[in-house]
Amino acid sequence: MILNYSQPLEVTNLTSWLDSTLRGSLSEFWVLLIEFVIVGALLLAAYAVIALILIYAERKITAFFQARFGPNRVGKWGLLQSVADMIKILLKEIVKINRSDRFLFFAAPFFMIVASMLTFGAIPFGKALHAIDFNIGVLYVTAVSSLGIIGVLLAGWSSNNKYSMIGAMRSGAQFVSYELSAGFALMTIVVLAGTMQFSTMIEGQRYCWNIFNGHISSMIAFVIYLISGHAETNRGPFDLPEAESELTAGYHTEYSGLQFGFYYLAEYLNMFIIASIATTVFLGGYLPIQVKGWVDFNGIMDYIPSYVWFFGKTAVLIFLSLWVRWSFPRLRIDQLLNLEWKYLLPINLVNIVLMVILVLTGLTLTDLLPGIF
Amino acid sequence: MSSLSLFLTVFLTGIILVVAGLGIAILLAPQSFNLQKGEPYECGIPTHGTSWMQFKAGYYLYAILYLMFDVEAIFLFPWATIVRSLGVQGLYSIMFFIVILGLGLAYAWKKGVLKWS
Amino acid sequence: MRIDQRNKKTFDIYNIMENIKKLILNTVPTAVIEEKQKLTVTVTFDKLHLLAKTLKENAALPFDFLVKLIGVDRGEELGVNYLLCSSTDLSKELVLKTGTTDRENPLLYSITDLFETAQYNEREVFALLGIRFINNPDMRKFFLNADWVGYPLRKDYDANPELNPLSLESVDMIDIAPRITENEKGELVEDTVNIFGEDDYIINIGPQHPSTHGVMHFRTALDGEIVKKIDVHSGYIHRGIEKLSESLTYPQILHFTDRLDYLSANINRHGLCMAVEKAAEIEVPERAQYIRTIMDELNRIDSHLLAWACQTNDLGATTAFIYGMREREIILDIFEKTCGGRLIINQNVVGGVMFDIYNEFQKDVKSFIIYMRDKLKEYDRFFSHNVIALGRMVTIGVLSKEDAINYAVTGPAGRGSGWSCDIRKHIPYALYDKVDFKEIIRTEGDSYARYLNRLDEIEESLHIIEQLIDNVPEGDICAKVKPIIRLPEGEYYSRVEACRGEFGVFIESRGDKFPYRLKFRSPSMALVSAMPLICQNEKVSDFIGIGGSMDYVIPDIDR
Amino acid sequence: MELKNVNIKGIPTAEFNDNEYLENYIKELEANGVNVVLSKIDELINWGRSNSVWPLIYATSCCGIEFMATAAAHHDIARFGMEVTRNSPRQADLMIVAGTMVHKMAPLIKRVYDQMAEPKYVVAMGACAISGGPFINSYHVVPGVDQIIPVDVYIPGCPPRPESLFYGLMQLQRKIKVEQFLGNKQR
Amino acid sequence: MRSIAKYFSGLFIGISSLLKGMSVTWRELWTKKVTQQYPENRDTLVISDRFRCELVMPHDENNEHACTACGICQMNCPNGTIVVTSQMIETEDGKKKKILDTHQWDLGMCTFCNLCVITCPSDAIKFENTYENAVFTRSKLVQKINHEGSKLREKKKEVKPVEAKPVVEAKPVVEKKAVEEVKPEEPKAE
Repeated sequence: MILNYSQPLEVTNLTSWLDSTLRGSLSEFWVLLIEFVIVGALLLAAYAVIALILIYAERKITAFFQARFGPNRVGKWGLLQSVADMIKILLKEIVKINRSDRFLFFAAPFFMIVASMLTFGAIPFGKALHAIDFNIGVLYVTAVSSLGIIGVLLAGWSSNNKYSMIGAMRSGAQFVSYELSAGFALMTIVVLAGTMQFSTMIEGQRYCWNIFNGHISSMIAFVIYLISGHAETNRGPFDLPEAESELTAGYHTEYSGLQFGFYYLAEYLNMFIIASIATTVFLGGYLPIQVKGWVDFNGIMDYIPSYVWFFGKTAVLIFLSLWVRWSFPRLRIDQLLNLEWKYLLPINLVNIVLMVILVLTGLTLTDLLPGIF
Repeated sequence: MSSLSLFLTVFLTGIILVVAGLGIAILLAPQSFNLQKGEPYECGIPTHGTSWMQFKAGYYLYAILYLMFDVEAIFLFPWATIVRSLGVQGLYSIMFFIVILGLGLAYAWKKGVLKWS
Repeated sequence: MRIDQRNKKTFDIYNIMENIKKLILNTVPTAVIEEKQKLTVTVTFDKLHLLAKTLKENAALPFDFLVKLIGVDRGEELGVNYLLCSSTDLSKELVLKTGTTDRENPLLYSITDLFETAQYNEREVFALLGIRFINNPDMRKFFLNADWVGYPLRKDYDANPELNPLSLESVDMIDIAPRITENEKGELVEDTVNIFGEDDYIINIGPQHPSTHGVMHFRTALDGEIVKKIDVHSGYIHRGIEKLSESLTYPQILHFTDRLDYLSANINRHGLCMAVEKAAEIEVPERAQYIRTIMDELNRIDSHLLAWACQTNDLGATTAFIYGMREREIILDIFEKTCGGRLIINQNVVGGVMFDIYNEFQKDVKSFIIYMRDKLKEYDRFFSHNVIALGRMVTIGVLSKEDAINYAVTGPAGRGSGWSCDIRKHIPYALYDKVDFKEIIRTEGDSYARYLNRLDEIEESLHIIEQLIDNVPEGDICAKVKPIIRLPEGEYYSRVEACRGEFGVFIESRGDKFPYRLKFRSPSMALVSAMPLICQNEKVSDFIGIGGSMDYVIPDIDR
Repeated sequence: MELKNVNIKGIPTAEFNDNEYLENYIKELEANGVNVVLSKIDELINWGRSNSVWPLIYATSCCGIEFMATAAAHHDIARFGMEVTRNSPRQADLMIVAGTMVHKMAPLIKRVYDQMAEPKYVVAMGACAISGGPFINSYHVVPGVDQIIPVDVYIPGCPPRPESLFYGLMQLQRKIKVEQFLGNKQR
Repeated sequence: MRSIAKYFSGLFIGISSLLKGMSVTWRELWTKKVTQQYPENRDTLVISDRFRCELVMPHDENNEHACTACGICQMNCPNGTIVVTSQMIETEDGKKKKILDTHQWDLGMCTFCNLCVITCPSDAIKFENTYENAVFTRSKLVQKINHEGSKLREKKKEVKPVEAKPVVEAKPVVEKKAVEEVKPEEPKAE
């Protein structure tokens, strides 16, 4: 409780106050219902706002990488650019495609959005800003995020368009590959942390983030996770299903208006999700930088709200992802599979064993230097 | 608040987002009709046949390998959570498992399965 | 010493050409040999194939490079001129002429089995003049739709728009090609071939596609990700420049050349100006030659930069694309200040150049050279050794030297296959015999060789400009030219090294101020004709990447 | 709504060409009686639409290269929020016809235009697209793309320099801004 | 063993090449941007004087131009962009004289090849670099470039031309005198 007062900007205060007031006047059922609605509304808002910010940020950062300015005519520094885009895309005609598989064509965006939303809900944005906290959190995230690929596959298949079809087939190849690496990389950290629940995992990193705790092994896992996560989002050098210069627009060639908008949205959200899972698992999530024994320093760090820490770390990873994306040419399908099966997967397998050895022989930093970490 | 009901909340939120968005779009967006609009886009040329033809996916062997490893991953996750408490015993028992799979991958590699054809 | 050598060389050429004459007369005793601007041999149509074959297989000096194939309506006769030259020495040229007087159903023998590059050229001649070629495996019209009425390049073509009304209706593509073959008994058989198999997975790449570099249409049969067969369709920007030119004066025609291959606008224009100047015997002032050469090389850098940018973009690296375009903008600025145009610069005119260089030209160009050298190093770090890029270029789309000659692939692509085919070295024009530069040749023949060739050629061009920029002499920028240029009767050829390879101009004049027949040899046509060969069994992504490395410009092909 | 309220950053309304066209357009709308509330919402929607015009480049020749220069760093079409070039007509708002249209191409451009999702606009870039340009007398050239599809803005030049293209695109933004969106299902 | 060494060296060379590429983009991130912001920089934007965007007929303060309505520009135009209409009037001293009625020029068709300007015997027309020409209606592009009520400048004024040559350093390629001589026999080129 004392901690809470020292952090006036945390939302924990707000939620506990809200909960107690509601419980004071309403029955259990209504309290839950209202709280669920609030959770849903907040998620929805966060989802949309984050996507808009990301779209703006990507366009701006891309521009800076490419020696230009990017959007700067709508609002100050072009800040409202993605709002304009949203209005436009919301009011664009949705074209009905002949000879497509109507049901799947319609359902594919649902998969895309729902999958990213479910993963999004499991992300701990800050203290008490955490909707779903399963005890099998890591496994859940791996499972649910892979649903998004089904959206891509279905979209490509149902459009009855050859570009889309090739795009879908490529996304299949990509899916069977990078799903594994991402899972194994997370598993390496599960070995280290000994839990799959995000909240426990974060608490365990209070003085030593996992990426430092497991040093070599963690670093390797971190890089592999970033690569394969990047690949899973169909972005950057891994945008084969979309492949603008080859397949015109890839799997979403036939999607127009908001249906396309959902793909556009989900692409950015997935990028955010990958970055935030990496933050949570490797970089201590929403925890501030803390050093054992430095009470004053820790106190100051605590003053910065937890969600600021979380978004800060995530932003760094997103920047990294953009940097990679705008530096490299696209991989070819066999290069993509080679990278996974000849490099990432074998390294990953060795890495897990290495991590187990580190953990069992007490070579992790927390075991080696318990006084400092 | 149980996890399951929260899960459902999030799930419904996703559905609502899509449904509401599409609803607004369908209600407000202008529409036009012409004969060519619904045809597949293929660089402006009428497409040849249907695209649902037999399609050679060159990566089916990868898919089989993927199945193998994905099943392994399911076994490994529970093990990974309690590896500390299992101790060296746990490492030995699962090493056997990993090594066999690793050998499988090495064999496939050697056989040239990991070469796109 | 030097003079002696030159004399010896001319003597050798004389000797060799005498031998060739003997060879021709031995093979076809009825051949008529004329000494015009080029050695011209006229034969009847049934002897042409034999003669071409003999010339190609002549071991001492094989005439194995079909530069261009020109269909001409000679009035009574519909004829074809073949400009052949030797791949070992491009300055040894020979024109074969043949024709048929049957205007209703003109038939000639195809030489596609000897020169692969002839296939598309013969189809073009069929579309524009109506001559069908026996033994050509695919006798569809190349530029025009199959139902086009009339043959535009014939002098009696009826241009009434009602015959060929504008149709907006999409029609399905028909993949059946008619052909005429001669069987063993010497009978002509007309039949059709199916281009694709029954259940091929056919996908259209182009015309409205981000990376076909314009409106090329590749009808591609896929086997999964692998390209099985490509069928090239063209004519989506066929503007009939050659027909239009027949009713325009020479200065007026000049503005078309800029719009052929708009990326080597200045060089194309240089080519046509040279042809006219040669025919009208106009001496170009020294200063104009300097300006022309410098502008040509700037144009080459501009084009290669764009080619580099587009190739990287085709491989998926958008940032590299933007960098390339950024450097290009400086050249465009120089163009703009000199000629008042960015892309279409209208600089060369018959007799010299239209605009003199501006005061700060030298300063601007020199600072650009320094800047560009620095950027070339950056490109090298950024893209040339990138492991992904290497995987997508090395050993991809290999074009052997024999194929390069057979398909007449010139320019950086031909030189990437180990074929020395730089016109600037073989038949120097303007100031290229006075400057020192290397012909960049690589033997690998893959996408990467073509890629590196372009970057190296930028460096060579910078080197050429460096030698010229400080020595631009004072004087006129344009010779005195009669306001109405009439070329004496005859056939005139000129060849220049454009950014994509050899650009050729053929003018047949009948003493009028309009050309009787004007034909451009487009380097891009040869590049595209080689695409089905080198893309076979490559993946779709590589097909796009190879297209980027070949760097064709479609309006150049379609004309 | 009045024309003087249609602002484009950087250029005063009075300095634009062809203001009469927009004035006539507004007059026509007012004659139909426009709801005040709806027109306010319309203004917001049109603000969004005009600032997020995603082009499909129907580039056939030289003008396409000039568009590429426009998209590159020195001119940067991204400043207008238009760098999101869509290669699929389903997702594009604007078709920039850059280059000559010939008979063989005419059915294709019509088809691609037909497949675009509403609301859609067409810009004719360069002399060839406007009128056939240098090749107007040719047997195979369509004299102007407006013979095939309706054109909203004509940008003359051969090819137009990037600033000219920007100017044309701003003209299009102005046109979008005065349009009535709600209650106008068929364009 | 060699294949294993190759495997690892390949891995490291690959990674280092990727990092090198990223270092280039990183440096570009901080370099000065080359973008010029067009509508905002309208006042400072310099377009080369020689840039050809619009054909104009310079008129002096008395609303006089130098066009003699000879029609050479129309003849030289490759695609018929220029249409010169003239009328015959009688001057005070009773001579018949051809004067310019309209000089119509189609901006939407012009290819800016500069032939009209360099062949004009009286320097009556020139290209200007005004690039803001986009319109909504096609017919607006067909312009009459001589002003309303303008007339031909008197000969004696021509000794000192009011207007400078369109392009300062550019020299006319075709001798103007020669053009005038051959003028009568020139048929219309189409």
